[in-house]
Amino acid sequence: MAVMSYIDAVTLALKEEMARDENVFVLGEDVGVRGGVFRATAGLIEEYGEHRVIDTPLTESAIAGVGIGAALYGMRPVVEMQFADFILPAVNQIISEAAKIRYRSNNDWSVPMTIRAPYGGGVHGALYHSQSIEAIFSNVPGLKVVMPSTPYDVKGLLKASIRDNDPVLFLEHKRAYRLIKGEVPEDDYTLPIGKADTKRDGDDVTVITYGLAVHFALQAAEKLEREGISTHILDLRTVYPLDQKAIIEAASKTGKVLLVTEDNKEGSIIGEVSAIIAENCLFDLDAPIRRLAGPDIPAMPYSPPMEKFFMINPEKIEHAIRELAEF
Amino acid sequence: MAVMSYIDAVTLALKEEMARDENVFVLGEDVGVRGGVFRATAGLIEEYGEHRVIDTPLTESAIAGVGIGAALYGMRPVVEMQFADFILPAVNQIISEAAKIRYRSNNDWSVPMTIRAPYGGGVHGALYHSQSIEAIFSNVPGLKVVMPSTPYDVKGLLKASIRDNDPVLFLEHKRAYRLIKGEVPEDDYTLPIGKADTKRDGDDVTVITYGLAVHFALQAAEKLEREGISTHILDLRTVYPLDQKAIIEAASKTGKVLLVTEDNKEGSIIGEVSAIIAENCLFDLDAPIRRLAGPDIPAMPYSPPMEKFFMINPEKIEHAIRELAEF
Amino acid sequence: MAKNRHQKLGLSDEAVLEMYETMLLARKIDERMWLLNRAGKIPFVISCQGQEAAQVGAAFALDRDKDYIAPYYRDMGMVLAFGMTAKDLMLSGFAKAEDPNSGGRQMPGHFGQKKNRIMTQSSPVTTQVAHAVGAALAGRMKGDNITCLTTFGEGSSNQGDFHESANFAGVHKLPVIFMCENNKYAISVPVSKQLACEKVSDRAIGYGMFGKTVDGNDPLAVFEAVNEAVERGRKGEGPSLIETVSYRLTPHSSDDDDRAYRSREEVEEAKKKDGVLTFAAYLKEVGLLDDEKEKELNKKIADIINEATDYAESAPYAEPESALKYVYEE
Amino acid sequence: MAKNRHQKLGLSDEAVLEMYETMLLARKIDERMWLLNRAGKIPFVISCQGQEAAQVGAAFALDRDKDYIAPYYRDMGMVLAFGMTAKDLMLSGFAKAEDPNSGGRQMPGHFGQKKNRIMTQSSPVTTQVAHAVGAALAGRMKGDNITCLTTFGEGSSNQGDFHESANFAGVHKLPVIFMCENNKYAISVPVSKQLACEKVSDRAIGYGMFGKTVDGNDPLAVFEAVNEAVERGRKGEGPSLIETVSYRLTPHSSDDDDRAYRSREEVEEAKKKDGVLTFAAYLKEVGLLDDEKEKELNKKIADIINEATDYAESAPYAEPESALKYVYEE
Ligand SMILES: Cc1ncc(C[n+]2csc(CCOP(=O)(O)OP(=O)(O)O)c2C)c(N)n1
Ligand SMILES: Cc1ncc(C[n+]2csc(CCOP(=O)(O)OP(=O)(O)O)c2C)c(N)n1
Ligand SMILES: [Mg+2]
Ligand SMILES: [Mg+2]
Repeated sequence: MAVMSYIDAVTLALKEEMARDENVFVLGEDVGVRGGVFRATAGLIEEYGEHRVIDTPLTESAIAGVGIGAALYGMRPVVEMQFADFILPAVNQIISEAAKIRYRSNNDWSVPMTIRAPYGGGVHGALYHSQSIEAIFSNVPGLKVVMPSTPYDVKGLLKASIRDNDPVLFLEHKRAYRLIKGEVPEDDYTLPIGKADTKRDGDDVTVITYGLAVHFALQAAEKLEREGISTHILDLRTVYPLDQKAIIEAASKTGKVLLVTEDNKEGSIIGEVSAIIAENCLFDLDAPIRRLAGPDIPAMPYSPPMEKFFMINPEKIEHAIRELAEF
Repeated sequence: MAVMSYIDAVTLALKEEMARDENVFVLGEDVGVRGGVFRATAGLIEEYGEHRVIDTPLTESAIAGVGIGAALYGMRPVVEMQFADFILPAVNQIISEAAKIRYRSNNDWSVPMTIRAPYGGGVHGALYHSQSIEAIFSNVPGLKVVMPSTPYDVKGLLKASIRDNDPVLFLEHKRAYRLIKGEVPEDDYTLPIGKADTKRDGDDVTVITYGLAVHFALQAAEKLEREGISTHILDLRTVYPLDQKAIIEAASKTGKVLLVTEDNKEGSIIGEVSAIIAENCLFDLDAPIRRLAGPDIPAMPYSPPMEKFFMINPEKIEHAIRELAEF
Repeated sequence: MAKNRHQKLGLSDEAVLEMYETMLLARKIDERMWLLNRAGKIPFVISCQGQEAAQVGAAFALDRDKDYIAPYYRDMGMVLAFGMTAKDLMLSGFAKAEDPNSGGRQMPGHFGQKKNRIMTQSSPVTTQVAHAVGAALAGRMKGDNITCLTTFGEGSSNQGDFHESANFAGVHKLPVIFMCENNKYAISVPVSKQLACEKVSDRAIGYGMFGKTVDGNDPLAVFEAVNEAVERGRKGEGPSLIETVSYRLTPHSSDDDDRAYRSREEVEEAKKKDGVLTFAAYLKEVGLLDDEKEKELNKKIADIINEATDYAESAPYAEPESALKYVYEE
Repeated sequence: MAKNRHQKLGLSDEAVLEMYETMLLARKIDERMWLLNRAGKIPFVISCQGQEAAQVGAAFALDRDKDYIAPYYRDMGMVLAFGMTAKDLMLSGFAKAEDPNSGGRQMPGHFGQKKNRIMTQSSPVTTQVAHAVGAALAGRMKGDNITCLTTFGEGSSNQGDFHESANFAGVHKLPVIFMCENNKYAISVPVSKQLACEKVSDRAIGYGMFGKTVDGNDPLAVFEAVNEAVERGRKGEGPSLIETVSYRLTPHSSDDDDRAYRSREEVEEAKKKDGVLTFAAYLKEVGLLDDEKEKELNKKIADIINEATDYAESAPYAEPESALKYVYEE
């Protein structure tokens, strides 16, 4: 098994899927000659040519819409949105079209399309290069929203997304791209979309989170272990539709739940996680369901002190777990 | 006090605000000569002329964007989206621009704009003329989302929205337009944005909801009263940002909470309501927090049996309240 | 006898008669739908009336066994030409389970049928334009020599999706035909308040594509323009923008009342140029149609529509719980 | 001596010298920012280099005490001409509390300053184009006789918002100037993969507006075209689309490496036409500038930039908790 970075796992999955199935192709802004502004598609145009690695005009709605049309025709487009923040002009194509096509055509047509987009903060990206945008898409039946935290999950879930016969929004944390490294098997594996994953077993407090915050939670848990506090960590991996069973089990296990997201608090997807718990295993709880999230301000500012103030980090999580443990 | 329909309260509020402040103007598709496809702007062009009641080209993103530009200049535009479903092409202008302008300019610029849109189902509108779209906008700091249930609230809240110095998304339930009638004072009053309202006092079960479902809940409550079940009904009125204090009080009061929305269940705004309760008054609860919502399918179908299957109605609410009461 | 125009275009007598029959069938189904709506039997109608000539003329210029269409809600003439039947359309009008477009899930006018390469449509206007471009791109990648034609109203030609899609097709020189059915109104808004250009086809040059405006009441003129566009596409010369100018003869939909915003005189004036009438006159002039044949044709169409209506009316709705199906692959 | 072109345009000697000074100031601030970035002192730069001539030429054609601009991230030359200072720009580069654009909340290049009628910008491209149209509409409603100019790149001219906004302005005959600064690239994507039209101004006819393509390295040519557009707008003849063609002399931003997608020869070739150089040459030819004066000017500008840099570097950041302010009116 090779150790690789989160972004290299993206590239590897794309390469392997393009080799496996000639219907898979990539389109987006700067994905070709430039290999993507983060270099996630580096090397693809050299390997597969510009008819399968398409530099598009600067038009997100058309990128999504053209992808949909190609998918309707039988291809498996993998669309890149350069930054998740810039997916917003494509919302109509994604929500009104991609997500509703199977349903509205009574199963006659389908859209096997993957939309990749780098999201998340902590990269001096300011208001429009730092946002978490999953909540906008996490009330859209017909769509799946995948947000992996490790290189291993990236490879397995991106391959699964590309092979899925429905549209998948695949969100990659841009701070994780080079920060997070991990072992990735060489073989061709997929991981199930819609399944959460226990990233650490513990008894005192359950943390449910996703994306980069999984790593912050793991760091906090390690530290707390030395104090005798045992933390259970569930990584949602797919944030829509949620893995209700795994959430209920993880919450019931310790009876003390901390939900963590990097998104603004109100209306984030952890509200739904909380509601699932409150609906299904309320009497297993020994403490209020605690949420740790970004403040309710438009997005994180550029200036370093303000950005830091916004971001989730291991210390904030550690503090919240300790409070819950002591509750 | 005159008894009038929900839609007439919309028209009245628009008329009065246009008379009060010459900076208020209306723009949208068919709002002028046609008076709106629902006739919400009927009579305005005759009274205020086509420079203040503007029939725009069929371009939602430009309608929102031009409204923003006019607001930056010092006007108070009231934008109509013909159907809430068709607001999606304007999401970028609303979320990236209107909602973030005060913040990103460090209070230098502001966007006093109201966006009105008819939403909701039960009108044979099928997938694209029936949707609840509030969840998309209920994770957007800088924006306010108002969803009144009665003609009285419509008038007071629409006037407050137009006078607000920040962007407000004002969602009108299209089935309520002519179905719901109520008393509306003749005088010039406003109601506070961000405040929920108790629509009925009760002791056994708390229902928290908004929009048309408030009326369904009231009907159910009346029926249940005869069985000796006393229902407390809180109308959220503003769904973003939520009135946390009122939610906590209402939930604590009975200890049994039913949350109702017409939206798809997963990711709807009642998930956030549940999370607020689970975070703040968990130990006041005597039953799991129950949610009643539309199924997680793209939107309600056209065929009457399937539409009915989707829609919330008094019977479904009654059933859920009774179950909770008996818990 | 008048000048025979269709032979010069390579259209046989049978072909133009079939064109006329398709136009007339569309018109008559549409008229029946209004009756059913006014009788309270179907909740909604949105009409093709006034645009059948453009729709059918265009469809006949395509390879109807191979090419793809991404039509819009008025294109009943076009989908009939592409293989949808009166029964299919009536099933959709009545929202019955057997409706091939959506199983009764969508309103009528939201066409889609994979077996006939009619791409599925939604209500938000102009989204389909991008799908046509994507299908053309995919067709080229797969080495299929196909053309995609997509239609939309003149109001919809102002949506961002039109611009982005046209530009994409222009850059990639894709065989897409963008056909704008200009019927002078977008609900109540006249074209003068929608567009500041003289012709919608003036926009073609901005995408480096071929553009042409033709009389949308004349199926032969539309056939000719679309035919030229098809050939350009096949030769690798890229997309075209064709504008067909006619008039919306009905209110916007069964929910609209057009008396609020346009005069009866204007509508009556437009009816004189109605393509269904003028094309019948042409066929008579060139000796392909006479009163007798016309009567027979009307009878045949009435029978088809009656049968379709009866069938659809008595067909079952989908089960309520079936609303839960097909959100994702099953 | 060479032909004096500026007098014919109604520009005084002082005016063209001020234009040059503004261009040079922009260039030098930009160069300093790269140095600061490479020294690890500021995290990000996005450049005006190669577009100063167009920006300043356009600004000088406006009424800088009355008109509104909705610029894009490269428009340092334009905002300087509209009253923003070197200090303001450096405060933004260092993300300090006093930055008038955003108080350090936004990246540099996201201009906005109400007192100078510079409308606030975001990162998603082309949204500002609609705001300019809205401001022009509002200006007319209030009876103010103003012009709004908005800028964007040639890649951004493909966004739906450009099309919808241009159409809106065309229909309402609003005094808006849409100025496309065509610098041949959108990050790595060359114009040939962005657009299929020959000139961006070919799109004007589709909105019934005046269109013109000019040399973006020549501030006088840009001044002339924008001036004509301003006059049209004031006379009620509606909006204009002006394309200024030049070249992006730097990588897209400090995060980019342009060697991956364009040759050094191409860049060197373009540098020969650099407007800052060619305009200096013109001023020398007409006797308004000589080596001595140029040296003085450079000295003056260096002093301004040094002072601005020192000030900004030592200025305080906003308090962390101040991030919570101004979400809504307070
Ligand atoms: C995005 C969007 N906005 C608004 C509507 C509501 N609407 C339906 S049809 C229509 C007018 C369309 O006019 P045009 O494009 O000229 O087509 P026509 O109906 O005249 O054939 C409008 C505004 C819609 N369906 N989609
Ligand atoms: C909606 C949106 N999509 C993508 C981006 C990322 N992006 C920033 S600048 C740029 C290229 C812009 O090119 P052009 O419009 O030609 O302007 P230039 O930078 O060349 O001046 C891209 C793709 C963005 N800012 N906004
Ligand atoms: Mg029309
Ligand atoms: Mg460019």
